[in-house]
Amino acid sequence: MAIDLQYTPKQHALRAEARAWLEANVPREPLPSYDTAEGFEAHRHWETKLHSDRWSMVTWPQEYGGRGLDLIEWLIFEEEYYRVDAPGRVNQNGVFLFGPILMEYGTPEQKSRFLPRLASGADIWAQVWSEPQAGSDLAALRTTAIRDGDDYVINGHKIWSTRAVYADWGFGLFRTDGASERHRGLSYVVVPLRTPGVTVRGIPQLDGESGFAEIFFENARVPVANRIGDEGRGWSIAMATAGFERGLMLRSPARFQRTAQRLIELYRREELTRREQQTAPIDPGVAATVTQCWMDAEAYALSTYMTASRLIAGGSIGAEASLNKIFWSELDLSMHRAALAILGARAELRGLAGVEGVALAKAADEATRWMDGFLFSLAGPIYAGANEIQRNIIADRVLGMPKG
Amino acid sequence: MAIDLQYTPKQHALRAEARAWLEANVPREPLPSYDTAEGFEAHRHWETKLHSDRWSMVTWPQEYGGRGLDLIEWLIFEEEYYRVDAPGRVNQNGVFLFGPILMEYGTPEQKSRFLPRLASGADIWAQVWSEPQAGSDLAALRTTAIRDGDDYVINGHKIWSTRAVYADWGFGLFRTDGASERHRGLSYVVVPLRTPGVTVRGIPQLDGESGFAEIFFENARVPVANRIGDEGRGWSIAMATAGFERGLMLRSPARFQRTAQRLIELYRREELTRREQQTAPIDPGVAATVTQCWMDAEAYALSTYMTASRLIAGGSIGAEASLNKIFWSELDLSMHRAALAILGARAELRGLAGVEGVALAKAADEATRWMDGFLFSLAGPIYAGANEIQRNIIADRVLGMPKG
Amino acid sequence: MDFTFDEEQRLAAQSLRELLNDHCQGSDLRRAANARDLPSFEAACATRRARLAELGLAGALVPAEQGGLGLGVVDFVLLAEEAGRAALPEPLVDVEGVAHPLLATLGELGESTLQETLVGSALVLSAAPGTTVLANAAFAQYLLLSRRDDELALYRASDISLTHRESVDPLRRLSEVALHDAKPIARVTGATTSSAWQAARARSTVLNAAQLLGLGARMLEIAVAYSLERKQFGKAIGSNQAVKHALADVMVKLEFARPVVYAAAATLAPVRVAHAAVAAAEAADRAARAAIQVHGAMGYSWEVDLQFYAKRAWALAGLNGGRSAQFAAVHQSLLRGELEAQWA
Amino acid sequence: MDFTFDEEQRLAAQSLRELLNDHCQGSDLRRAANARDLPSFEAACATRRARLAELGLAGALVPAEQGGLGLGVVDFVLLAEEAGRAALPEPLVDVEGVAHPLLATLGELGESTLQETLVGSALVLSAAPGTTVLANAAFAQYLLLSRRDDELALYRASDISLTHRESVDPLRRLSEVALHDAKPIARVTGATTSSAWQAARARSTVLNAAQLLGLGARMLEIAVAYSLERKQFGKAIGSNQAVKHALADVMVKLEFARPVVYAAAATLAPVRVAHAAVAAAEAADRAARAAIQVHGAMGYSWEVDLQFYAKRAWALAGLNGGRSAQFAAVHQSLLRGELEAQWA
Repeated sequence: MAIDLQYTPKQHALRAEARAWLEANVPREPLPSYDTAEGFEAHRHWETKLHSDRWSMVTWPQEYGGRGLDLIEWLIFEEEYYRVDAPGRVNQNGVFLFGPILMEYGTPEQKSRFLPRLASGADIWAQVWSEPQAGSDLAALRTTAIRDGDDYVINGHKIWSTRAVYADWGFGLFRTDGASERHRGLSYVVVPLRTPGVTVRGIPQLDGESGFAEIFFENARVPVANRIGDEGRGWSIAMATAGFERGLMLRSPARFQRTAQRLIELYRREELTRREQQTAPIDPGVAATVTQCWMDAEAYALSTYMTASRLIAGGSIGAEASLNKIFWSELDLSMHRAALAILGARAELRGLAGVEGVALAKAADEATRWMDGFLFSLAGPIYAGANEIQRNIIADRVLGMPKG
Repeated sequence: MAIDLQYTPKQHALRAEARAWLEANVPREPLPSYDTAEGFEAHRHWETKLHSDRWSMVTWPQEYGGRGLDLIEWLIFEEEYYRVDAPGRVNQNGVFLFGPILMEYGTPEQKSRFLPRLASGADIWAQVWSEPQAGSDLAALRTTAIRDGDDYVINGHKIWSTRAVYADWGFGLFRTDGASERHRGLSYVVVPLRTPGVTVRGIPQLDGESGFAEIFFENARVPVANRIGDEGRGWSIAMATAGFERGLMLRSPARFQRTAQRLIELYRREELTRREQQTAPIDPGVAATVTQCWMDAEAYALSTYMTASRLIAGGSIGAEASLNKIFWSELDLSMHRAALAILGARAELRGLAGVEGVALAKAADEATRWMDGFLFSLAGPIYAGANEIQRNIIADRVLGMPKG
Repeated sequence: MDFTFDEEQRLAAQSLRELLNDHCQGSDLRRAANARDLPSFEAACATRRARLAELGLAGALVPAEQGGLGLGVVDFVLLAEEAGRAALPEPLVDVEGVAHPLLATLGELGESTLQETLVGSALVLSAAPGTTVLANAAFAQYLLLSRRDDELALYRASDISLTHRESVDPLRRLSEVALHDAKPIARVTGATTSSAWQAARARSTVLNAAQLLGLGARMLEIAVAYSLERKQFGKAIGSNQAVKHALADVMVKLEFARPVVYAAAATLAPVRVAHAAVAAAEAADRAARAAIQVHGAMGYSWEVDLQFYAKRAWALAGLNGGRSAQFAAVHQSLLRGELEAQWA
Repeated sequence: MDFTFDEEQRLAAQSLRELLNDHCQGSDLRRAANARDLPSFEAACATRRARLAELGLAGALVPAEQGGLGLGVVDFVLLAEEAGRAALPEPLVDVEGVAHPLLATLGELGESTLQETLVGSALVLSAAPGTTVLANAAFAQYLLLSRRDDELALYRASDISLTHRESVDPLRRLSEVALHDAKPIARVTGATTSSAWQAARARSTVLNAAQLLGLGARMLEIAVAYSLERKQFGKAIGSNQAVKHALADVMVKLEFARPVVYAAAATLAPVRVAHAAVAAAEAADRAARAAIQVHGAMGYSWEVDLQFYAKRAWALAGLNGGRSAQFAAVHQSLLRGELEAQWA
């Protein structure tokens, strides 16, 4: 069984099944942004729909509502998902980050309490990691959860929580030993976001919407039963979230291949227009970037298939998480910059979706999608560990270079 | 007198005079490399020729054989010099680095002893800075010149001395106080390279020739009169060499504009060939790079004219040395990479200059020139202070960021 | 050959910078950006508009015999840079750098309008033929618009259909422009008209490049300041080599775009103008990205002033065909063998 | 879908690596590079050539019924990578990856030559139509050469004019090739011939890409090792963030070129092959530049082994049209709308 890049009949069948279901069920019009109240509920509904046919968490075991797919099958599903521009996954933090942790570290009670509601979209989960003074440096966390009888009493200030504005629950690290420092004394705790003492405030982004939130805790009480894993073991549990699967699941190659395809479509359409209008062709720099982006999206996909194959064959993970992070974030930025360059003056227009009879509506919609993607891609090299930190990790851990 | 980018009649006249002289006197065939014995002497002869009509050091005062030109006039002369592909300046270390230092810090005796022979090409000068354990970090120098009566006795090991293989003299820093550390206790001393106790050994480069040399000192004696400036003041004298003029004089914008022009010629010629042969056009990445290189060479020239104007108007120098270093070295590398990409398989051929009737001769000559330029340009971001160090300087001294 | 600005040019820029230091800080921009409607936007800008009018820049590029100051683009380029530095919401560059001198080419036909707009009682803007969206048109009384290159037409804004459109930059009030059957109040045609449009486009391109330079420099300052203030792993993030080198590279880009923009302003040679647009857009974009990334997640939020400068830079980078079209213009010159003749 | 090499593929590569560890170190290369003439060059390489012959790779890609091993390009790609890692002077890739399987397409016409070269008593090389310079031709007894795409001709090397030419890579012995009136000993024409040339070119391109991967990985190792050893300002230069990040970026380039090269070897699809050539050349070039710069002035000298790998990388990057032509090929596919159909 040497290298064989042909899909098996089973894989073809899965693709066909996924394609048929998605084509029948994906909303015809894009849902409103999940960073609005209306859009959030529309996306929650979509999560429920996905779950009803076990498409919500295809890699989860069947007993928890999944299909027990392996990584390559998951890649195939993702390709189909992005092919039809299906909605973003509002519960991705729950599905890909919290769910697997819960399955591994949760008690049977915790699993039956949280997993079904997570799976069905009844609960949407936010991640609650960062604090104002601890960005990429999680060991500097200061928000405390101090034991008081059967409760933890939480005080402090979390920030940059994705989806937290409208989410139901959050998971994160809290300092359960107030006297501890750095990695010690942290515990992994889940917190309802609509409970006394918890104030959630959206942080408007460059695009004007609130994808992130700050969370203020003032004597918020949660039962000790909300702790996942042992007290003081939060750091190692959280680190289990930070590996390859996390990076892969949140940034599946299909997403970048789809963007590259849209970029090529934009490029070819523009070239056609210019030929018709007999104006100068698109500049060679942008032309080269578009080609390079297609190549890089392919390389990312091929690399993922190779890693997935190795994992399925029992291999283990090396530096892929850091390498992937650098590669996809720079690719994503590059694709969006190229698109904005092609759009030229149209790029600054904001969407007019639903405005009838406006000449600019289509151009403005397209510009908005690319500009929002660009703003989002600017954050790519920042969140989930700045690329500079990933480069340090590669140099220190893989190449064996000395710490600075 | 607002911004005026027209040349004055006097500047036009200078250009015309320089052009006429150069066209009449520049050797028809390129001289052999000055990193060979034969080529070195041919270049020394060219220095003498230049000097005979006061074109050797146009910015030097008239009393020392120069023309007392200002910086803008110098730029014009350089443009003409590169326009005709005149020979490289084998004595550039002497003319641009040591000469000015001597005029400022030398005694009348030293000036009359060294300047006329430097000016006429009778003495060719090498710089003798680096040591095996002190690359960009000159303060780590260890070669000693210890006073013994009226002599200094020199012991140690210098390396990466440009032109030293065939040069007559070297200038550099030596530790005259053996117990001193870092910047203190260094003196600026000139050393004859053909004297007992001095062994010069060429370092073959990637291109097989020896542009650099190692110099071993074993109890080499030079008179105290060979010290320029006060004992122990070598560091500040050397630093005076490291400023803007140095970077400018050694890397005049005309050189990069000429390379950009040759690159454009190569590009257009290749495009023409491909149109004739109906093969695919040059890839858009290289096309964009060629255009960008032209722009950057122009930007470098304009920037230099702006700085020169400001200096002539009595302004002072800011971060230009570091900014220029980064800019020209990356530009130079980029131009040569683009040329090699256009040459494709031809790029690996080595020169056949003078081989009659060989079909490949022209292609091989052209390839050799670009490949040698490429190898040289690879060193650009390294010597005269690695670009990473220049970036630190900009961040620390100009942007005011904290030391690491 | 003298590539330095004179005292007068530098003093004019200095005056504008001081005015904008007083009236165009982040808090001023934020107030305008938060305005819900046009009147409250205008109210938020009223003081600054009054101060700007007092500065005496009206008709800067209009010939003296038509009541202007008779200056050249090169005299105006540092002012445009200051406008960029401050992310000035007012169309100083579009009016004084572009529309007024264009209006002046209408001769007697536009004379009364020119006098009215020079004294500041009305605002005139222009848009190259084919434009469908125009910033600040909602504030203008007169518009120079045309469907064709060889026609220049002056309209009353009230005769034209203007519909508000959103820009990514909350301080650029865009209007979709539709001429329908509007009748111009003055109109000229012919070859000189098309060269007037070309000149206007060149001025607009080079002065926008100057604004981008100013924006880039401002974002670099903001990034440096933040890198000194923000601590991570116990030290200022600005002490990291990666941060230092990223910002040093921004400075390199800015400092080598600067002389290109100034030379373009001094010569208005087409290739230089296109080069200026490319270099300035690239430098400003690099500055925006580096600054946002230095700010970490903060750079992504509405709460930092950085956003105003970054968004302006993105908006301006697309004008007059955008960085890509200008790069293509330089490349076309290269293909036509025109680049070799730029010097001597 | 299984994107992993099997045990046999990995073991074959492992054997070659061990052989080259013993016989193709920097000192071995240096001995060959210092050889003044062809006989002393051959003497310097003799032991390694003998060991290579014993490895049993002859006819690796020749069908079993013609006496070969009947393997595919994907079975050979790791071997090519190892050849690159070691900057192997011998034309293992050119013979086993390209010429032998091409010779096999001559059928009966080339049968006796094939048998002679498979047992190692003679060397056969090939060069695509239009080639004027060929590496290692001076060592060959047979050459597959043609003036036209649809013609494949086998020559005795002694019937052809070969003139020694210098390469930037001292370990690549180049010959200028002139057919003049030489008569081939076998010759076929027609459409299948032109597809045989195309297949040979695809194999050559993808296996050169694999060599570039190996070269890049080797240069990265050398750079890391040097950065740990060399001290400046009192600490290993490898502790500088700028050095770390530069080398981390090289690793990113290499690791994302790798699957592209393997996929190209597995599918031989034209766009994948072109993509592989671009990605591997870019990664190797990046590795060469970073390694030379990490070495400081040392990287510029003949004395460090790094030069052998860098020069090989520059030479290979130009073959088969070079990085630029391969990039252009991908771009042309994009313009023709072919790229969207690569998956599913």
